[in-house]
Amino acid sequence: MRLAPDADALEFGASVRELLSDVADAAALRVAWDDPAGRIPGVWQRLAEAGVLGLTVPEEYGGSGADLTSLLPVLVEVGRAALPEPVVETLVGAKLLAEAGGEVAEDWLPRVVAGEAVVAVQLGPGDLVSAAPWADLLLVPDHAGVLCAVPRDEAVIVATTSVDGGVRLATVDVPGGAGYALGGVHIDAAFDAAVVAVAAQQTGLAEAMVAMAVGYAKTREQFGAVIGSFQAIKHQLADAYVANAFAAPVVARAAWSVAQDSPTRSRDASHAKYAATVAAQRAARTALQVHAGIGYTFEHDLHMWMKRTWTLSSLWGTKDWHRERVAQAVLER
Amino acid sequence: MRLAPDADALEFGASVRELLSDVADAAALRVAWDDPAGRIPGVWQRLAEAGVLGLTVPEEYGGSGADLTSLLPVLVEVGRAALPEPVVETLVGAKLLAEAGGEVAEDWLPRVVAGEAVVAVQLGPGDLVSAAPWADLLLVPDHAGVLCAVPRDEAVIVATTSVDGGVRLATVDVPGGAGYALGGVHIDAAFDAAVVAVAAQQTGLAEAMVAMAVGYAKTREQFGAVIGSFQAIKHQLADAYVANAFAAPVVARAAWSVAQDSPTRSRDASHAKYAATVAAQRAARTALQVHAGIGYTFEHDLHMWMKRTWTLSSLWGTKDWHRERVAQAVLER
Amino acid sequence: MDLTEPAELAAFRGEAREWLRSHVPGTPLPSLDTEAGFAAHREWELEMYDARWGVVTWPAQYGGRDAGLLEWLVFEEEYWGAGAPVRVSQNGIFLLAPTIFEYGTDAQKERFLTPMAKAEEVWAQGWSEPGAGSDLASLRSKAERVPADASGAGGGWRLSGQKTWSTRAVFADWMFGLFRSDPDSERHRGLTYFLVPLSADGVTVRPIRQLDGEPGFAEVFFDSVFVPDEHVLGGVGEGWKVAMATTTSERGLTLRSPGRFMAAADRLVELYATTRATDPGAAAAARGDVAQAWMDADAYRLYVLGTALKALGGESIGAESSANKLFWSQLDVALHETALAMLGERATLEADPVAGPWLDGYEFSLAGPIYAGTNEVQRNVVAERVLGLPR
Amino acid sequence: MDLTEPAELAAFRGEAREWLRSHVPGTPLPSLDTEAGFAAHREWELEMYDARWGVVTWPAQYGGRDAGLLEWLVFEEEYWGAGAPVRVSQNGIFLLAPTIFEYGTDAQKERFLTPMAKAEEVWAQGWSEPGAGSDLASLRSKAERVPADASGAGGGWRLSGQKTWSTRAVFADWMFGLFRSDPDSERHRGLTYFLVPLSADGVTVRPIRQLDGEPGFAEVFFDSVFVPDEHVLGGVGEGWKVAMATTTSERGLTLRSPGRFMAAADRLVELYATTRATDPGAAAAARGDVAQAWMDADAYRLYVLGTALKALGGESIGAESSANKLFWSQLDVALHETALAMLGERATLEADPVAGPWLDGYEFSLAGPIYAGTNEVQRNVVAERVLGLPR
Repeated sequence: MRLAPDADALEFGASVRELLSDVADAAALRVAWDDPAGRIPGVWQRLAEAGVLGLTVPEEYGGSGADLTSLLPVLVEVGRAALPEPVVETLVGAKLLAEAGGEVAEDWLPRVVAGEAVVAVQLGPGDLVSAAPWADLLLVPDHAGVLCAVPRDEAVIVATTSVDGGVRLATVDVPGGAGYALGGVHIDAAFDAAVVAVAAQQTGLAEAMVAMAVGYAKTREQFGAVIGSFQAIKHQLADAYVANAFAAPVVARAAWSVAQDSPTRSRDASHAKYAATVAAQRAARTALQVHAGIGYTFEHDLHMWMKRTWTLSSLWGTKDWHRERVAQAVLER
Repeated sequence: MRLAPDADALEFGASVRELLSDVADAAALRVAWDDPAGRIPGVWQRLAEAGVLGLTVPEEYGGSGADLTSLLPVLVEVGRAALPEPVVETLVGAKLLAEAGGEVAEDWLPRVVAGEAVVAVQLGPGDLVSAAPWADLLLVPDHAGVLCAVPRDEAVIVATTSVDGGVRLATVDVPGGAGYALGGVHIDAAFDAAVVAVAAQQTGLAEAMVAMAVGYAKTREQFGAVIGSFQAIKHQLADAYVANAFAAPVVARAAWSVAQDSPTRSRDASHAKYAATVAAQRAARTALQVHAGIGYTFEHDLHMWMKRTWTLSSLWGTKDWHRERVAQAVLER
Repeated sequence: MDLTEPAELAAFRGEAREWLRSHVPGTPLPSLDTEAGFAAHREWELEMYDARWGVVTWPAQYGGRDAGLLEWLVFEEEYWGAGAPVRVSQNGIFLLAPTIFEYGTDAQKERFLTPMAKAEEVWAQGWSEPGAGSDLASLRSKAERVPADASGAGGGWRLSGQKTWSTRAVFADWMFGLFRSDPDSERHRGLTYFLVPLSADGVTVRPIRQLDGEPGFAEVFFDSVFVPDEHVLGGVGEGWKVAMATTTSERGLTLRSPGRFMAAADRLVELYATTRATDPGAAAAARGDVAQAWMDADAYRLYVLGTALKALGGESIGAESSANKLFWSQLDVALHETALAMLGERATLEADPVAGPWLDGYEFSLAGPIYAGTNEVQRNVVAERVLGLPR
Repeated sequence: MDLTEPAELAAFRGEAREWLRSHVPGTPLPSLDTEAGFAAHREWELEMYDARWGVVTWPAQYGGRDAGLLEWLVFEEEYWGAGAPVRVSQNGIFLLAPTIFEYGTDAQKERFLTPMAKAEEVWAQGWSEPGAGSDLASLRSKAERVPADASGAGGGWRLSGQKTWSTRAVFADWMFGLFRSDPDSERHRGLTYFLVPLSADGVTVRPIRQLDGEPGFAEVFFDSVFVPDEHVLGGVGEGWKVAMATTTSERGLTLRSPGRFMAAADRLVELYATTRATDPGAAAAARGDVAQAWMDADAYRLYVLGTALKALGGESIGAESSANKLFWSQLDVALHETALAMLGERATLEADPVAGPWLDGYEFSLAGPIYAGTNEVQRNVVAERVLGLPR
């Protein structure tokens, strides 16, 4: 038995971590936030070259056909870097395209793998489509509720602005006749996969924020001592660490349930999003309180991680929504 | 305007505090807990002589006819002392008897004032009647739901044991024809009055437990310092203090609303019980954590205050029940 | 006990409500963090001043109504209940003015109060420094003596150093703050309280963008800025004592009036009602928290009322202000978290007419546990001064 | 990643479940805190030992099954899931035994392990002292050298002092604990780990009634109690190092097996179902907390499983044990608070067939954040050893 990604997946995650610290550090993030496009030039291509964008794509289409458990380390790094790129949306969308197969898959998947096409998906509750303004292809339900693959120029995309400068949200409408109906796709499974992928990102975000706060607490002096020596600071950070340390295995188990399409897949996915959201929100609050004034500024990096925490908490189902889905599974059984 | 009991009420409360520290200290409490009767011999008489038992009784029956706001200081002291005596039940019952008037009032109220009769009441949700095993007269609904005055020998009292050695709980059944139906009584108002009276007791309990923990934290040494000098202890105690400091005015306002029979009477009473329960439970948890091992023993006094907190939290409506009653008033308006 | 509102107080409430109903801008003013918005807020203050609603607690001679604490609480309830603009002058009228009334010379009162009340002169605070946040007493900005000339004129001080987290400073005209006037002094000793024009030579204001990206506060650099003796408030070297008057009121009753939270709680109740129609699940999950937020706002209102009545009864208000700050700052964050939970996927949409204001409010609430003494410091104060635990 | 239970493990689970199903007492044993109950629990341990289910992780030669960590976790899940009795021997088999296996002489293994496993000899802990709780290193109970006679026999130690919070000590036969063998030593140095028969001359056991009124633990007084050299575990003066092996396992995986909390969470789910029928309002208010408690128990199970798999993979388990203790102790209290909230007015009825066990469980859970190192100490450990914050 093993409740952690395999060694090669961990290694791959480490390499992506290196790549991102290289091409997507906080400075690069700031540029992206100030840029109307909201993305870091070149990073998408680097992710493609690294093989990240083909992870969920079967080999016949040029990908590596990995399952969700192998994706976890990469997704944690995407979170740790607060990366403003549509990784989750594209990976989940690619999986759906592969399930649909046929022409649409042959047309699009190689381009996805090559980093030439971004995919956005609308699954589960809610009307907002994350990454839609960036997407070349949208997988969204038509008026009849059938999931369709819609090229961006055929869709009506109404973008809205989030406080998180590293995401792009929109509502998407599919005019009658537009797009291509997707058959043979597992929409609910895809939603659960997205939920777990986001939860993995959240644990990465939480790790990053706790690390930032610890670093600051080790250097900031008040009352003649570094504030990290005060119990009030220590205990807040310890609690934030513990919350995230216990969310991680829940996320890992959920990835396994998704990969195995286990009967508890949806319950486990919701548990993961709930636990990871609680942990990330706690890490954000704690990190801000430890940084105090400086953390409240736009100049300091922390706010980009906090705001990503806010968006990921609000999208793909809130923690209340997921807790209720767990309750349904556990209490109504 | 004044959001505190009047000076004479405060003075009276202070005198009761003195009386109780005299005749109902922790040592006396232990005796009562070990005694099957569960009460402190003589205290009831002393309370009668002090005029406590006549507070809600109109002067025509030998009482002082005070309103609930004037009772608050006394009730806080009853809580601070974790007093195992049916003060709230008797005061609320006496008020109902006075409202009913007539023979039953003339028969019983003078005896209540003289400390010769204990009254128990069944109002609001729940089947347990607090103090019933001690009561000479029970004010309980008959099978038709009409509130009746039932002498103890006419009622079927099935006592049950609580972990709190200072209370006595029972279910009470009124055989057909037994008792005397009470007319002209304000049952809902009486319930709200009882709820606020219990909330006042809870704030007294919380004050006592915080004070115990502070006293211990000032003397107990570990790691070469008194533990009260550690932030982890300071901050827990500060939070417990704050919770109770903000419950007290809520309880005072509720007493006013009851005394005035204000339209928000029930909402305010429930707010008081909710806030006071949260504060008392927090004080109990904090006091135990600060005392650690010694607080976990039966030898130490703390457990008697903790268990009173548990019973008062569970009786007269739980905090969830009261929060929902507030929600009804605030959200359904 | 008596909670009936006296007739005069009720009348005062009615008058305030009436005036606010007919004068509060129908559409929100532009953000205070923009030049245009700042100007618009100055105009609003002037409009209030002209109607003698700007500084109700001040003496009539300075444009106030000699209003007591209760009237002030009532006015604030009505003010926030009416959805009126944030107060651009608040540093001055709520924090500095009480200190001027207590320690100011007649000349200083004449010079500063009226322009402050009219918002012709908006004040910024100069407390924190990069190295002195929670530990304010470690501040190092210094004031060097400039002797008077032979004629006895020209005496004053040269200020050097840096202040930070100075709210409103980007567009403000003046700053009040502490400087170390005795170079050999340490901690709370040897500090002096100065009033400094931000237009003076040697003053550099660098805006700091806060969480929402707007320049809500600033760093202010002092490069041997001359300030005449007339701009010393209270005695030289008395700065800490003088400042405490302000920071006490800052942490005390006047920092966060209950009316603000009652208004927010009422908006939360409205949000719950609309959410129940659009997203019943989200409303059901939040129901308990909504009730709790409303109760906490109400509890805060009652606690402050009780404290005010005590103060009017001659009792002194001490560390209550720390308990106060802990309670309102936590309730404010929780209240907004509850709103964002109900807003679901819309929670971060800053342009959304419903979500936007809640998001702003949340960001603002996050500053509560930090400024005016972090909550960690406040818990120490409660533990040490109220509960008597050892330092 | 692979979470499929291997066939052998599943078989082991099946065998354990089967045996427990047919052997776990149908009616709960009398309380461990009574003489009769203690005896009944000894018999149950013996019955398990005879079926080789008493000490599954021990080597076969001592009555175990050489079970690995995973089998242990599985056994614990089945054990608590079957509603089996608490383990009277747990101090010995879970805390002392690992230390004996690591530091004990062959003679000590022969002498102590089997009687321990059969519960013929039940062990109590001797760590805390009145002046040494969280700060264990400040312990003062001392051991004075007794030299051997000319023949080299009779060498040993005389123990004096007082231990407290000694669980099970009222009815136990032996105690293991730390004593200061070097009078000039301080803190962690100069301590020695002793095995002491509670029947020895000079030992006085004073029962302490705990929260529930039962003598769950005791004070133990040592008035120059002689202990021969053979009862020193590990080297003289090595006590701290030896003890840490125990306290680490105490705080680590073996202190609170996840099976216990999963079983409690499942009972909570049942209570929710019955409450929904009898008191829908109480159930609705608790719904979220019930789901949360279940999730937390499941998260704890997964965290421990993950840690166990890491350990099996050769990684060392360090401060995980502190994070572990913080998590389970808090989840246990919250889980029981949720149950009591649903029980409403019945919450404190100790004789109530439904409420009684929940009340006992709540009282027991309240000890969690206190014993085996208070949670305050654990947070320090996590902050300092895991996050690297300064002492």
